[in-house]
Amino acid sequence: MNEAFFFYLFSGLTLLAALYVVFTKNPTYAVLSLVAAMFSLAILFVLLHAYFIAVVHVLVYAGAILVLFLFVVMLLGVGREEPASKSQRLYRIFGGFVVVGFLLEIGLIIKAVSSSAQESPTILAGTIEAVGKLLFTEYFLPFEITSVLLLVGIVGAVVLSRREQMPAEGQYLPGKAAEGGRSKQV
Amino acid sequence: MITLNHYLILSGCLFAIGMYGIITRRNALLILLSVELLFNAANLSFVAYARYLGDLTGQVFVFFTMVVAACEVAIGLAVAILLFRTRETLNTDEINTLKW
Amino acid sequence: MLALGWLILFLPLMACLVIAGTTLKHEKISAWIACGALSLSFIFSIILFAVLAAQGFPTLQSTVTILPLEHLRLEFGVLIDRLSLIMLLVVTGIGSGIFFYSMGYMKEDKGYSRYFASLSLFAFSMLGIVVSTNFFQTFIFWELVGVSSYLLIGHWYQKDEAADAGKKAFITTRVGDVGFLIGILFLSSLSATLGKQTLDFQALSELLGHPAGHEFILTAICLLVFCGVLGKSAQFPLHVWLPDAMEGPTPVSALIHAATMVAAGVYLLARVYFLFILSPTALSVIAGIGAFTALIAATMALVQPDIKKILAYSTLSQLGYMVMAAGLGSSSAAMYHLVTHAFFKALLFLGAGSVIHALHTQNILEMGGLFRKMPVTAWTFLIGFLALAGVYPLSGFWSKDEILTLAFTVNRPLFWIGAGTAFLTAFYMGRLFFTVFLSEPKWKKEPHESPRVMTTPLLLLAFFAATGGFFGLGTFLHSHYDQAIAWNFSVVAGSLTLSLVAILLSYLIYALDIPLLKPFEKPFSPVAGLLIKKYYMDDLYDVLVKYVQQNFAGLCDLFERVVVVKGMVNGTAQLTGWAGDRLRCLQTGKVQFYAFAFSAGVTLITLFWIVLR
Amino acid sequence: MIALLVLIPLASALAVLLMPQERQEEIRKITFFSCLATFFISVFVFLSYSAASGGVQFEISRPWVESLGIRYHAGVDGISAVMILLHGLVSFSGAMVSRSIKERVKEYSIFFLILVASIFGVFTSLDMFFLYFFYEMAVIPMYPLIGVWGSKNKEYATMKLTLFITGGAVLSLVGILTLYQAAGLQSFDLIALQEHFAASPLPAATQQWLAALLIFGFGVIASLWPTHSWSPIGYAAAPSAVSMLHAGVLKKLGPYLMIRLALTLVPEGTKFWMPIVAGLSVVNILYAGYCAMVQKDLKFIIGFSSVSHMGYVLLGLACLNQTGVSGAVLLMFSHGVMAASAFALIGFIYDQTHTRMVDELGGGLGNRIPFVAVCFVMTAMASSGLPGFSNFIAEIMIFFGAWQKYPWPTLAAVFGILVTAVYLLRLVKNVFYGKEKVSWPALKDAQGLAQKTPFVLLLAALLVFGFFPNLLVRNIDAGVKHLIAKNPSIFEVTP
Repeated sequence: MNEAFFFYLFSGLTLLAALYVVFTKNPTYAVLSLVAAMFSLAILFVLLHAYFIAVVHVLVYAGAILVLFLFVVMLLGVGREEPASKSQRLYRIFGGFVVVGFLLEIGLIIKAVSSSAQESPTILAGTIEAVGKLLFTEYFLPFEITSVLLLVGIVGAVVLSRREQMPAEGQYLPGKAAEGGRSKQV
Repeated sequence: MITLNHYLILSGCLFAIGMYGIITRRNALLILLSVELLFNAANLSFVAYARYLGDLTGQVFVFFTMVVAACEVAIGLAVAILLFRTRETLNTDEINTLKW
Repeated sequence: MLALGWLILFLPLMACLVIAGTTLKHEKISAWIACGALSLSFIFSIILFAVLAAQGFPTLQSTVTILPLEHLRLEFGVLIDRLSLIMLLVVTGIGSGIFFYSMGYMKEDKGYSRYFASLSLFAFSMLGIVVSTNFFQTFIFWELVGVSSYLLIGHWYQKDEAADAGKKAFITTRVGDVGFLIGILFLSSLSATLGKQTLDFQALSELLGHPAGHEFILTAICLLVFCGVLGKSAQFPLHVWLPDAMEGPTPVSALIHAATMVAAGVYLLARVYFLFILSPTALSVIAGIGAFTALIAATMALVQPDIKKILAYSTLSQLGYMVMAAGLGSSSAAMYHLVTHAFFKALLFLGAGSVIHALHTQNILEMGGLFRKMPVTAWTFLIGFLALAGVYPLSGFWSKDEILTLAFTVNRPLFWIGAGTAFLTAFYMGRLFFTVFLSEPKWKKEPHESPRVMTTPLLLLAFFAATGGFFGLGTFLHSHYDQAIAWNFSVVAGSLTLSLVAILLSYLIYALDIPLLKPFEKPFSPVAGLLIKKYYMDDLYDVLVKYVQQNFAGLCDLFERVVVVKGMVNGTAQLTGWAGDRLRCLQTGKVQFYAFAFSAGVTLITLFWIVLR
Repeated sequence: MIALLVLIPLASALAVLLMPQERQEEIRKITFFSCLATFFISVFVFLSYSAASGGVQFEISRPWVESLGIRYHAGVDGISAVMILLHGLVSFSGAMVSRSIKERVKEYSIFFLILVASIFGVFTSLDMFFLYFFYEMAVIPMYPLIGVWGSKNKEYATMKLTLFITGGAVLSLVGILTLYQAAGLQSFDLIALQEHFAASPLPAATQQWLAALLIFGFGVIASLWPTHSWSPIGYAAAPSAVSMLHAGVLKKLGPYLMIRLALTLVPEGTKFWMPIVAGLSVVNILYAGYCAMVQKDLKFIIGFSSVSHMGYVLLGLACLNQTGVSGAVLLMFSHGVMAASAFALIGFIYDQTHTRMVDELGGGLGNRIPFVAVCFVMTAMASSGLPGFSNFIAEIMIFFGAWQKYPWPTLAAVFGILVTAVYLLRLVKNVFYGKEKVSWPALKDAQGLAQKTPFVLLLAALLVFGFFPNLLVRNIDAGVKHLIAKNPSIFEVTP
């Protein structure tokens, strides 16, 4: 009973927050409501006994990613969106159709496969220990690869957002000049 | 009694909302936000399956998803900043250099 | 003994290779190598002849297989019998005379060594045909003769005319070769149906000993093989290359006309006479072509001003005789005339070369009165002239009268053509001789007799041209395929009278300048024009080449450019480009549209999948 | 041993890649010695291939991707022994001729060596995957080689050539993959596949369309009419060493792969298509011959001539009897050497005069460059099928082989030798004979060993095998007999 109550409460909250993200005109509000959605999702995770994931989820999403979003929104000073054009309205209508169709399809699929999905008798708790063990034994290689991926992400972000530094006139950069000279030749 | 289907339907709804966001929003930042919704819809079904199938692998994959999401956001935001710097706008209607 | 045969064959090739490989820079040595090799071949031929004479001329053959095909062996060998022995002697003997003569004639030429290398190659190719044991080998050397004539006629390749003449000779004879090769292909399948696929002469003659049926295919084979003869022996309609081939050095002309190349065709006729005898239809075609060639060539010779061209047309005409003889049923008569003709025609060409060497012109109207200035040349030339005209007792008399007698008994119309040709021959040769040697001198620079190295071959050849009729060659070469020729006094007397009358007439007209021809000049001027223009044959071929062949080639090229490249290739490219251009409209470049399309696509595909289930 | 044929050039390409581009001399030396080494190996392989025992020799087999059944399976049979010799010869001469390349030597050498390696790869592979892999690998370096170092209209030419050949390759790839699936052996191994299909042949209809894919797919690179139009312009634009390799060797991959794949794996289907190939090959011979007659560019003439000669090769192949197929392989060798020599000579002239147009050259060059002129005349003679050169023997074999099966096409093909003689002699006459109408003060004859060797080597090969054809035919026959023994049904084994 408790579980059902919490589930309906927080799933409702999540959906509301998500809808607000999509429909609000103010980007700042959108980010903040996404934070709310993340929190309620984390509680759903707890309901599913995924304690470690729930904590990480809050830390990473709410704590890191969305703060980053907020920074960017503030930094760029993105204001409200302009009023919708004609094509924009078309997108809304047809997008609505597509999305509703998609939802219906998902419902159909879930209905079709639901009989096979049995509840597991034992409840595995997603503690740090359990998840960590799995992560560092069976999924060790993918884990390491994700770390490389992260590194690449960081480097990529740095390179992309760095302001192009033009060498001042007369200043000679040997490596770059040779490079440039060759590419011109080719 | 909350079954797997409850979670899956919730996940589907989240996904559909995210999709709608991607289709309708024109601000690049908000599109990225909607993408985050999609990620979380997927995460939710992962965790739900992990619970109902009794297999922690699902949770491990959520972990990986988060890493990917983090990278995506880092790069995506960097691109957004770059775009704003060169174009002074984040409106996707005005950014159409993909067409050549 | 056969080893000697191989040696005779390969000595000139070795000379050619040695010259080309090592002594190109040393002209004297090159010349001596070439002459030495061929004289050595000549000496070996004499030895071979002597040895085999003691044994009563058995037929010897040795072959090596170059390449075993599935059912056929491509062989290479040496066949020695009466026919090839005589021909070996002629080719090497006259050949060496001409080689030595060349040493004097070609002095100070830039391509001296190259000349002798090609000359040796020419001799080698001819000897290869002579000793050939099978059609494949004959074809090989047939082609080699073609290419060596190409090299020699085009020796002075800087001259456009020479280069063109070489090309013309090669391509014209190759037209015949195409037919020849097809004939060989036919022959290979015919022999396969008769039991054993072979191209060997002896094996074939046994296989074809009892032909049952196959008349049509045999006629076809004979005519196709005869195509090769048409090309090499310059019979109508492939005769056009021979007069042009006069662009080559004079010794080369002598070699082509006397001992090699043109002789090859007639020799092939004699060699594979067992084949031709099986098809009377083919034989009558051959006889007709021979007679026709003899007549038109003799008429063309009447009006030529160029000393070498007159001799060239004379060769054509005499070759016509030989081919006619073969067509009438006697290959031995053809070969007999071939041998005697080789002597006096080589003599005449070398004599002409001597005159040209002295005066540096080929136009007989610019010569005259040389009898005193060049006595050796003149006397030997006189012998050659009389032999060609068929005056008793010189060699030409015997062989020519044998052919005329044969024609008289077998085919009366051809006899009249032959007799007419004999009259014309004597007349145009008289014109040549009297104009050059006995008429008023028209040269400016004092001419002088040629050096010893050139006159010695003249004397030797003159000896043989005079006495060639007394060796009994006709009976020596007689084979059981040939018609027997009965001596007919009236024919002989008649033809001799004709010749003498013609010589007398020409003496009156050209030596004494009595204007006997004046009244005929007017009404016959169109005929003379026709003759000067060589019956427009060259022009006809020019038109064929220039308009028909070139236009067809142009058409192919146009098709290539327009249909294949522009239509099929670039058309495909343009179609692709156009399709891409249309499809490009789908790419709006707007992220939103892509996202929408993507979502809609996923939804639709999922729907499809659900419905399918 | 034969793996070295691929490895040496590849390793050299890698070495060149690591060298600084200023050291051109060293790069040239590496290229030269690598090609010299492969030349020696190819001669060794050819000489030590025992025709008496026949079959596949020098076999190597190493697993590569076991799950898909891909193995590096290499070996040499009678036919490939001859082709390896051809490629060794031509690539070595090509490397020597490449000295005239002055720009971007490093990149050129890398592409050239990759090209050399991959063609060796095709000739040695006995695994369908590697066969196709090396085949595509040979096409790719062509694109930059022509596009960068070519001349006159090179962009169009290289585009066309690459697209055509790749298009053909895609067709044949479909065929190869279908064969792989149809066999169900989980193996690309040619010998295993061959035995499988011999034991349980595919249904006739399947064989027919598979054979169509393979024959017409590989027919593109063999310049089968009407997919030949890439060839003259491609050769015209390519630098001379590349034209040599392309016309000499790469083009022969078409018939070679037809023998290797179509003839061995789908014999009945191949038999079905061969009359059509014979008909098209006659079109090749005569059509291309006449096209060559009106061309003004030397390389176009030789390019069309090579299209024309490929017609003879295809005609021989279409006979499906021992004489014809052996003749076709022999002509592949002979024409390869001859075409290489022709392109090398034209390249030699072009490098100094910067024109290849017959009327711009003006004629009379024989006086100024006698050595090159003599070589060219000999090449032309070889090309027009003169006895003494191995081309003659090959053509005769093809005629004898084809005569039993396709009399009418054979007649047309025999007529083709006349057409060939016409345009080649005209070319020789217009370029080398006659008076010198244009003076080329800078034109120098080939001097020294480095310049003369390629020509002498190629012509000597033609002459040696022209006088002793059995040296080659012995090996070829061993290979062809093996083919016949495997598929007696499609070969004519009657007198």
